[in-house]
Amino acid sequence: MVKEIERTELEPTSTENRPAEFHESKEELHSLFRTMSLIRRFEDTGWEMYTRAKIGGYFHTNHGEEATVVGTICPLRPQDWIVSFYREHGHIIARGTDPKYVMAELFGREHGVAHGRGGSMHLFDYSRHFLGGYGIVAGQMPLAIGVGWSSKYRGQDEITLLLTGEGAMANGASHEALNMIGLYHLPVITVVVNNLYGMGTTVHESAANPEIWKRGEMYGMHGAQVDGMDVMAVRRTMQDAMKRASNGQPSLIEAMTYRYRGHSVADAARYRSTEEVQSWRQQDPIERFYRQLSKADLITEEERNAIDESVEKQVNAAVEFADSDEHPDPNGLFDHLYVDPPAGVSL
Amino acid sequence: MVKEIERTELEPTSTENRPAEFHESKEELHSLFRTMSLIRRFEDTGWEMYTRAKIGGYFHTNHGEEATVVGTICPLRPQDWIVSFYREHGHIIARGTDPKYVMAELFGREHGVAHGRGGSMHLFDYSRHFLGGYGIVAGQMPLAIGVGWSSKYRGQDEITLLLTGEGAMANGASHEALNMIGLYHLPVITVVVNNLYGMGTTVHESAANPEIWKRGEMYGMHGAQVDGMDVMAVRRTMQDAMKRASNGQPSLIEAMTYRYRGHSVADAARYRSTEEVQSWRQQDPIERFYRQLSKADLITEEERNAIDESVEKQVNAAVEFADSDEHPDPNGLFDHLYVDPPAGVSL
Amino acid sequence: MPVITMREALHDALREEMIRDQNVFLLGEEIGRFGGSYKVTEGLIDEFGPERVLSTPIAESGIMGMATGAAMTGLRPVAEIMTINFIMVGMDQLVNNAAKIPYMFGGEARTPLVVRTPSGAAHQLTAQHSQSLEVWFAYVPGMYVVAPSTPADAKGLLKSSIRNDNPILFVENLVMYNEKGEVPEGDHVVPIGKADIKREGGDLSIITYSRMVHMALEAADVLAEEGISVEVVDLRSLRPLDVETMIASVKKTNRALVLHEGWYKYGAGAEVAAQIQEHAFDYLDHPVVRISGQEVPMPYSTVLERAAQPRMEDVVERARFMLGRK
Amino acid sequence: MPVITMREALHDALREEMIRDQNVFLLGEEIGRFGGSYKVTEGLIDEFGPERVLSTPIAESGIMGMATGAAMTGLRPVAEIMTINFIMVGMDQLVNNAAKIPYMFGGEARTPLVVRTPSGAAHQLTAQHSQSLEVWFAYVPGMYVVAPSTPADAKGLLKSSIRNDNPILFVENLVMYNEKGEVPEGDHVVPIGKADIKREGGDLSIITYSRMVHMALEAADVLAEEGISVEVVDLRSLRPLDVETMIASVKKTNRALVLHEGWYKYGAGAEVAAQIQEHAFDYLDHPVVRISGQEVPMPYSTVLERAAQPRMEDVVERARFMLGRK
Ligand SMILES: Cc1ncc(C[n+]2csc(CCOP(=O)(O)OP(=O)(O)O)c2C)c(N)n1
Ligand SMILES: Cc1ncc(C[n+]2csc(CCOP(=O)(O)OP(=O)(O)O)c2C)c(N)n1
Ligand SMILES: [Mg+2]
Ligand SMILES: [Mg+2]
Repeated sequence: MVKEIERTELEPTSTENRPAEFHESKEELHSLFRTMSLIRRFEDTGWEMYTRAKIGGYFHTNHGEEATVVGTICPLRPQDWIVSFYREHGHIIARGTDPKYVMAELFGREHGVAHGRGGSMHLFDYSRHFLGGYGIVAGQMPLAIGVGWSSKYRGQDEITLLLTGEGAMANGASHEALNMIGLYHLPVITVVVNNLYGMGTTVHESAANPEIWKRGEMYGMHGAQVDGMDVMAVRRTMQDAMKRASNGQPSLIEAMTYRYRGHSVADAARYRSTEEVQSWRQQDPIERFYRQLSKADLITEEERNAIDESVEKQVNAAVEFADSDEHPDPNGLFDHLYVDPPAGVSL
Repeated sequence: MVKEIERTELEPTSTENRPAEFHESKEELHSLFRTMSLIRRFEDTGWEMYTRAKIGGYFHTNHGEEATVVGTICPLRPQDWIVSFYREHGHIIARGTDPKYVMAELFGREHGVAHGRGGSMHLFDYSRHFLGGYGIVAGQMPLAIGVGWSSKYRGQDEITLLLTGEGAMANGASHEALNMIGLYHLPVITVVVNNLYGMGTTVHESAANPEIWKRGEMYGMHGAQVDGMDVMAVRRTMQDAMKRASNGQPSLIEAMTYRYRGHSVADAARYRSTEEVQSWRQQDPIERFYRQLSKADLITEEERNAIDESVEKQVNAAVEFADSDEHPDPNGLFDHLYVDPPAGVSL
Repeated sequence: MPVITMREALHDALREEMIRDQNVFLLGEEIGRFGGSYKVTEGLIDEFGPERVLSTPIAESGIMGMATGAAMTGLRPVAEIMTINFIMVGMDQLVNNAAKIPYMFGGEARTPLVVRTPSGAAHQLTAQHSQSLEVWFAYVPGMYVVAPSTPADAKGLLKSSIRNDNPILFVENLVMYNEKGEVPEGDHVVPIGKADIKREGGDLSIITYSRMVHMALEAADVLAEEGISVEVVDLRSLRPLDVETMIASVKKTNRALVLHEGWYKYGAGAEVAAQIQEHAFDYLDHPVVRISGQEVPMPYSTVLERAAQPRMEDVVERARFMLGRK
Repeated sequence: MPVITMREALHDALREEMIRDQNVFLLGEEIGRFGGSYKVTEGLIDEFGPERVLSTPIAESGIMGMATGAAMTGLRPVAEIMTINFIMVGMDQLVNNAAKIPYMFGGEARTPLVVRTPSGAAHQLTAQHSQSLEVWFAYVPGMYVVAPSTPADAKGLLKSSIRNDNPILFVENLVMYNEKGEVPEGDHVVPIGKADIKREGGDLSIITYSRMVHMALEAADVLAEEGISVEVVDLRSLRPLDVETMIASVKKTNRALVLHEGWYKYGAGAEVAAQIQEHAFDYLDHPVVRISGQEVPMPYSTVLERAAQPRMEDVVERARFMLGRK
């Protein structure tokens, strides 16, 4: 029953077969590479911790999507905002939140980023303007109207990055959000992480017209499609969109990528073939970036090994922190529910 | 504060300034003309009855939209379905339901088309496959997915006409409906009655991209815009769409028209200028059709007068019928709520 | 004290809070040039401009999501949902986002916002436009649901709501905008979560809110002539629910009648009745009686519409019966 | 009698009704090749093809609207909403269309459809994925809300629901799909609207539905050892509500405890408690007691999640207390 997945034709933004031309400092490039490696490692370890029952609930990883994650989030400035969805471990890490607080959240502990209340789908870091992961498909999208509006209202030079899956684009909330973002010329960049599937459903089974970036026009936005396995291509597309956003033109970016694992830990992903997965793994975003960098003499094997070791250490330390952190106090069950609730009434 | 309304550029489908070429029989043309006149008269009288408190609730009329109504509905075959919204007096009349049962519904009487339960916004005639008027903006649209699907499922050659306002196109339900109609190649023709306003809001204030017909592409549909003040143009566009629908290609038709009166009886429409209203009234769809017909020697003044008299009589008879019809029995308050409810339990 | 309409009271509250706090802004359908479907916001766009009085497309998810996102980033949005009947198409944003964000992010985020919306049935508006759905939101921890019955309460509670840091559904009533009442001058504020005794009495407590408060008061007048002394408890908010005040009343009168628009089963009256039997069981001389709308989608016909709505005569009759008068 | 799981019972009911009636078709997210999020529809696409087992986009308004439109034109759709938490984004179609169409068009249209959806909390799924929202739909005249607790009831009620001509919300439970039970062979049908006494007893009635029936039965076992005889009334549907059966039980035991997942105030238990005090006031030796989930969005931490859910120990303790035992 499984349909052959058509690979969408990409704009020629891929740097794979071009001589890489980097205008960035080596330091910056290493930092991007490190962040991608850190996310990969974090997800690997998280998955393992899940199988060891240290983590529960739904658990969706960014395996395979690291270029899209890092390419869209790392260019942001401190004042910029992010509104994300449940597949967001990598998003908050790319934003700079210490993985130990993220891991503590996955472990459901008091010093997790949501104090153990949120878990995998509901990571949050206000200090980094990371406004959370949300679990209702497309439900996060209308929030971005308000965040973008708020920047304009307060007269601040802030951009909002709205992240969503491609499956979410069939939902009505996506339409209302994008129409209003376009209508009000809000400084919002919507990135559709098109990993080709929403659970077991291909984009060809969920969208009458699967070329999602083309919807930009209908929403009064600039539309672009980018090879989401190429971090530098994503980054450039994002930087262009940021320039436009600051001038009051929102963008809709469709990043073509792939999730290596099932939809969540619970999904064996039998709806797709091993060959399909393998063909995507062959253009692994981390390996590909490594090849680009090393072709341009911007990274050595030793440097890479050092990075790998350092992220391994960091993630192990995160696990240690999480595992030794305290559980929330059950007497605090009603904490955070209301601000200043009135006394003596039934809430 | 009132923005000048930009008139959307129309496709050159208007027959106003071309020598009219009619391929239809005089009888057929007169029937279209008569239906438009009947609707106008019905709305005039309904409005009057409302001011005399014979009718209550919300009351939205098709004044000015007669060409769009008749041009889209009259070409339908008996087996075709209609899903409409609250501004639908003309829709059900164009479909052939006897105005007296429609008027009785507006009067809230037992022999009204919804037995006095529905009123102006909820007209219904299953025998004519008129599946109702609905009051939640865009809320009728998802129903059309199911009606179209049902025709396909039952293997019947039926087309569904889905009618909606342009304001509704900002709502998420429109997106879900159109995407699914396109995705499943359903025999559904969606007609957006673009009367330029949703209550006091112009389409430029509600749509990031106000060219609504262009959304066809994103929904895998044929998109077309038509001069909704020209009944023959609308009719041709509709007939083309019907051919495509039978071949499994849905269409999105945007009919450019204007409502002469306020949004409902309660709305004085102060948000638009008298000049604007006047300029639209100058291309009144009934007068325009009359001029076309008479230029082509297809109607005489006497014939027109006879038609006017006959519709007047018909509408007066409808009022008489409605006014003498009985009120529903208050003991029947729970009738129609459930089919075969179980006895002895609290429903 | 000046006598003003409910509409004016609400309008003044909005205006005063907008003057008081630059972060307060309004959004909703037709609230600008059109003046609001029920004209509550009339004139505000002229005073505050289209950025602070934003007329939106017909997109209730968009509106309530926008309000939530703006609230998370420092603004204090007041959204108008044209009527509560349209809230379903956007309620996910209110229930799954606005009400849960503070808790599910462990207190790291706040969503101070107000959603104003008229509820109730009237004027033959029929099935899809005559609903009382506030009880759904009262079910949701994280929400407040406020529902005033007088211009004074409307003004005072709306001001409190706008200043409050929690997400609030502020329920108005479709047919009360022209009702008049005295409203104290100055910065009149009414605390959220306190029920109000609208009339004192000793024989029977009628516990109610919003428009039905007035039906209760009318019934109390009729019953007073027969020597029955009715206490009318106006809940003013369904969440928080002021159990204390209502129980104190019932302990005094020993009889409770709950009255509201909307449907009977699983309606707001069920919770009130359940609370009363929980907390005043031994004080009750009679089971708690509930009077509500009939359990049908509201029909159009005037005859049927009348039959489907709660009636003052029924309140009087049931009250008599509870007191063994009949 | 064969022992099968809840999942199998539901699956078999769907399959048998699809064989029985060509007009029955299934629609919902991931119900085809993927087999359904909880695998209830597994294999059906192979047997019936993708037209009768339609996997849809993530569009809950689309799904429920499509079901309604199809039902109006002669089909008998069975829609799956992946979990009840996602129903808000589509509920307007169910409440304002499916439930109202028959009445508001004066009986000229019918909407025979079933929306299956799992409700309840478990497995650290957190705030947006751990809700019991069925009470909202039980409030709506025109709807039926059915919620079985055993494989036999699940099969029999699902078959009845598919054959029924009214719009039905069929509430499953997120964590019960692997629960086993005996299911009669053949065309096993259970009538909608009849509560079922799952255990007879004389001292106390526990009135409940869905998964909590099993907690009640467990508590009954514990209490039996202490000589307390508990009757467990499984409502099986919230609308129709079988007031008769539950009142008969309370008149016998003189004590009622209502137990459900979901939140306390304005929860389904409020209606049950209100009905009992209305119809069995003079039989009650104790106020009706309600036990439910705590009024918070469900937290992720295992410790907090446990604290937020109804606990068997609390049922036992409250029951003892009601009987003056400690
Ligand atoms: C409104 C709603 N419907 C259904 C679901 C169940 N669900 C969770 S994730 C998902 C797939 C989403 O796919 P996509 O948007 O492509 O994101 P991805 O998981 O691929 O990153 C579904 C159907 C949900 N959470 N919310
Ligand atoms: C979901 C929803 N929101 C708001 C309303 C109130 N309302 C009724 S009609 C209308 C305007 C609709 O405009 P349009 O779709 O252009 O249709 P028109 O009335 O112009 O024919 C609005 C806002 C509603 N009925 N439903
Ligand atoms: Mg995806
Ligand atoms: Mg319009």
